[in-house]
Amino acid sequence: MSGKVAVCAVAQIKNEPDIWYQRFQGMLLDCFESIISQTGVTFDMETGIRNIITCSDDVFDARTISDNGMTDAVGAHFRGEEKIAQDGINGLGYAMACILSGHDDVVLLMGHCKESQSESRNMCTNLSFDPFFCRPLGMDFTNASAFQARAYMNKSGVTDDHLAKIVARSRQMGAKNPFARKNNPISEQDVLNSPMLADPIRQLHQYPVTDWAVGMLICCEARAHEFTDTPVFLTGFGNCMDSYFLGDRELTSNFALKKAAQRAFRMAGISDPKKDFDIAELNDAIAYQLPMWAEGLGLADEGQGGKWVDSGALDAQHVNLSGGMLNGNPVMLGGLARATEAILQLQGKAGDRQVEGAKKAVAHGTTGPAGQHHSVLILENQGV
Amino acid sequence: MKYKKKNRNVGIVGIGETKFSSHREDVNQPEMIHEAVRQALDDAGLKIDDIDCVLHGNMELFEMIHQPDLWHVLGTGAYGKDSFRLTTGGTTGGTLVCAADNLVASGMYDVVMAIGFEKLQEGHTTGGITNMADPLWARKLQTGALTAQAAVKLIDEFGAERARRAAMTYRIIMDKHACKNPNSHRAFGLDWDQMDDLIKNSPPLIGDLRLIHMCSQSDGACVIIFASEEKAKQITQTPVWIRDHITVHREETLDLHNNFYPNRTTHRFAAEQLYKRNGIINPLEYFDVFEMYDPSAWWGVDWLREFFLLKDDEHLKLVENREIMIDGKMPINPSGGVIAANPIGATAMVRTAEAAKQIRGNAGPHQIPRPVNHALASSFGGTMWTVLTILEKDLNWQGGDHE
Amino acid sequence: MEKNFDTTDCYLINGKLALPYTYFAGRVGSTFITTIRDNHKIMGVKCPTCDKVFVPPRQTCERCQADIQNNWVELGNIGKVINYTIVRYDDKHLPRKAPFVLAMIQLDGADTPMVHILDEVDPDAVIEGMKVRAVFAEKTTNTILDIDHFAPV
Amino acid sequence: MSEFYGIKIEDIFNSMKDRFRPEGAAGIENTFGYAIKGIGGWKLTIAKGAMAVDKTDDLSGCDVVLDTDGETFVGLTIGKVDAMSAFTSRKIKVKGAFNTFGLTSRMFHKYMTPGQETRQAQEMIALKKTISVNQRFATGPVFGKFLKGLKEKKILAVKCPVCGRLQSPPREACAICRVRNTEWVEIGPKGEMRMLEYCYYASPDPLTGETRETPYGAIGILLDGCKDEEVFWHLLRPDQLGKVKMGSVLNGKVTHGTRLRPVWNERRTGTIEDIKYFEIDE
Repeated sequence: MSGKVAVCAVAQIKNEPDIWYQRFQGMLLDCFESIISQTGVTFDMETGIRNIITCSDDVFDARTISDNGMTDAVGAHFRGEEKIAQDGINGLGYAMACILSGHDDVVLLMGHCKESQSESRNMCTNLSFDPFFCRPLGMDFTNASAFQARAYMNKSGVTDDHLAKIVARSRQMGAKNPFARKNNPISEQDVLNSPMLADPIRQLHQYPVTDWAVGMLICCEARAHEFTDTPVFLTGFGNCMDSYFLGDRELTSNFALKKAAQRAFRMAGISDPKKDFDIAELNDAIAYQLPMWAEGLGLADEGQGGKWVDSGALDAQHVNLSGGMLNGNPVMLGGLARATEAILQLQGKAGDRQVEGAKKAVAHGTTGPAGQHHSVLILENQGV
Repeated sequence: MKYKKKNRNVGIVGIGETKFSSHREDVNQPEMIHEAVRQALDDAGLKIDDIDCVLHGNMELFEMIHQPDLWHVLGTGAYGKDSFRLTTGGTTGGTLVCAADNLVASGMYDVVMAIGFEKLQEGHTTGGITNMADPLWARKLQTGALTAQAAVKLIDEFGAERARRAAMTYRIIMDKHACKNPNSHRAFGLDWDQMDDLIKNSPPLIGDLRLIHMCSQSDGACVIIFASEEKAKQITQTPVWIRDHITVHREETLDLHNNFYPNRTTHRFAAEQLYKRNGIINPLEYFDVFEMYDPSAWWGVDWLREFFLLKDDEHLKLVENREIMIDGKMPINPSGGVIAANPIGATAMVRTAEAAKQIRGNAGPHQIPRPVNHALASSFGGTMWTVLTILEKDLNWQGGDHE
Repeated sequence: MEKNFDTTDCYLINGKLALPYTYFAGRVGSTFITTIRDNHKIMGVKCPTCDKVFVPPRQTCERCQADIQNNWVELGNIGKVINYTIVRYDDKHLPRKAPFVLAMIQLDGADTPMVHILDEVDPDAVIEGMKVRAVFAEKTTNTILDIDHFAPV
Repeated sequence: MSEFYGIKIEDIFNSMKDRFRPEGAAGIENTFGYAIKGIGGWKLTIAKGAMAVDKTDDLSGCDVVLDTDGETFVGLTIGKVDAMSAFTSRKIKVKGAFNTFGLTSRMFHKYMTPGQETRQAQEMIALKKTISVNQRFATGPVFGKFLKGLKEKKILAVKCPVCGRLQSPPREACAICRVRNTEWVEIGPKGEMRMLEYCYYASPDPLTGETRETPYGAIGILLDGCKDEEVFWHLLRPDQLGKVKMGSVLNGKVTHGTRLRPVWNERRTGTIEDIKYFEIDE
């Protein structure tokens, strides 16, 4: 592999519960214009953007080939466009490949999601199950996660109190983030009082409906200076697929996450995840997942998720300072949103939530029920 | 900047294709995929453990499986591996080839398996395609990918008689090729004496586009395994090298016939750019075979001019003189092409797979009867999106704009 | 919303994503379902390499890629609950009105638990380890719901 | 007696009564003729959910007649011969609407030879589902302004601030120039015919799942005030399908198409349905 891959700019709109007043094209165009004005990048066939990676989901967009609808809003007319149809963080992994292969110098990545458009997220995720064995039972990502939550909480000493703490903290952190979804502040007691949704998951344990769009300019190291003074380098990536049937999996083993992390860490030369990262952004769509994924990434010790929450590690390790996903989660872009926050931190542009001198970050995303597919991305703001 | 040389070379080392068919009640989706996976692994002499990364692509609304790679892991072999899912409509299979090339060339993965698939019998294909249109307007007007505009254009330019005969000549040639390919979904055994009858009597779909002109709706999967140069040479005696690829999309205009930029098509633009940066001056001379994503006979005829950068009626003459036949000067789709089999998410990958088999020399009954060293494969999707891929037998190319 | 965004011309149009589908269970899935439907027997498949009996069945072992489609093993109609959740929300894709119980049930003779509905029990009285039996449906849907639900033994 | 694949032609027709599925014949009122070369003719009448089959060589009154040989007919019945292949290779000929014959497949259970049950292939389970998820599609300010215009019988287009091209329905950005569209102009509402998709085959309506009547004409209209490729996509009045002429610009030569005008719906709600269709402007 030669050289490195740099993120030169990010542009996002604010996470909102219902962007009823924009088509997704309008949401993307705002980000697109911002990227162009931040960087001055062109679409010249020799020096500019020749390839655009988009991230979206056909079912949530209710549209076959939903990238067809965004070509003009992302500048892809008479240029290449390739759509990643899984968590958008994999778009960054793929962007690394486009650049490291030598095929592209400059790549634009654009993602959007509009969960508010569809009547029910669970109806959509029910469609990701097979038609004969799982769909008829009403399986969806919510009730599938509930099995994992129960098993994991038993294993790692995570209690309802821990989850309340995690959710309340997320809302506090989110309130400091100008791009985060605006929510009413809630206390730990509010979370404990919140009705059960799918035991042991309470309503407030799950992310609220969120609409969002983002754009990023990514280029080879040699040309980063043309577009930014604060490049952030993508130095490690790995992802991994687990079994389909929940019963075939060891639900609490973090099998896929551990493998994904192993590969990303090896690529970036990470030896001690507890010490090496200044920022950790985890894909916590449901509260129990934060300590569970932390174990998988090696931020917490195996089976010690409860103690890890008690120990104050969330603050000490700078985990989800953005508010994470419990404060608002753009569906299918959760990991890309985590990476966005990590980039802002490493650029020193994270405002009130800035960690001084942050150098290395890990961003994480999942796709599928109960974390069937995990992706891990390592970001750094200095040379390796 | 000029195009950089690839970080490292990438070769095709294994190919698997299911038989294409209108109905596969005997297998579910992952089982059908697995047939092609198994074939590709056997073809390469690899075990699933040798694969580093699995790519998956199809159209979700065609079977209405949300994020289908999750369920399909039962057949893809992606368990415990890195995996990506990419979809770009009809070009999906071509995009998967580009992505596999990028992923291997980048050094991130040594061996990548790409899977294109569709089980169109399980859904309503035309309805599924119509759902690509804007929900506020064109979804009410569009009828899948059916359009007669290529026919209108050819008839306008060359007159009805010549245009209709050219399209049917093209169609009969494709059927003759399909009859040689054991994987074909549709092979009718058409012959030249049926020309007039078919022109007149095949049921019409839209305008001059008749059922006989249009591609089928098929079930099937295609799998290609890609490896880095070093690995490829260890795995097989006959790796086929991916020289370069280009993707050109275009805007979502609400009318498919409007395909100008303002003065050239995506197909021509893609071809011009790709040939220029690879120093290919005369594509008709250079390539030994072209596997084209030809959704209908009309488009097939029309697009020959664009992909080979021809003028006037040069493309018509290629067809009329039957030079596009398997033993002709420029064989087009010895596999029978898309009219013979169209499992949409796999279709574009089949073009690359078939072109690669021609270079390896083991395409089977539809092997071109002379050496094949340079091949071109195209993909089509969306609103006139194009992916073009150049395949080579030897690692000896040079020239062009590469640094 | 941005304060200065002019929404005068913005509105919502109700629509649908609505399309017809025909899914095929395939040879393996059909054998599994018709055996439940016609014989009230639940079958798994065994992978000799991994030494595991899987249910629902599959043609190839996901782990080692062995062809296991003919390695049918008859399982018991009785098993134990190893995990469960109480679904307390209503939605169109759900087979029952809330609250109802979804459980992971390990059938006698199987190495992997299978998700199904647990009924004839107060949801709050469900515990892990509970013995349950299959209750077969009177009317077939040709899906996993040909087992209507599981009930405590 | 003529046998093919071990099956008598007569058995296929004689067993029709037992294989009949009234639920599959609901709403169908047709007579089907079968002319089997060298063997004879049969006439199948379907009406009010009931059927009758008669052996007769007079098939003149049938809505549709299938003309084929015995081997092909039996092959089709038992699935050994593909209908489209047979049609294309002229082994079957159809007088009348070809697609009507497709209806017969759902009106009858599959033909089985006696004793076939024992050798019968395994039952393959199929599951039919219409999947339907409600959506709220946003218009955004750009599409919204255009749709509101329709309520007032106005057709609006956006104009690219760089290249000046008009787009209607409007887009947020000009894809060619990669800039936001900000200017508006009113176009039409009359114009000339530029493109006709004469559709014999329709896809299901995405809202209802129902298939619209064919043939219909999806048309591109060059509305007054527009040029070149700036056409507007809508429908043609169905009874005028054969009466319109397309205009074109080919190598600089302009041919004018039929003049068309919109027919507005009385009740307009700001959707594509506000225009019923376009008709000839006389």
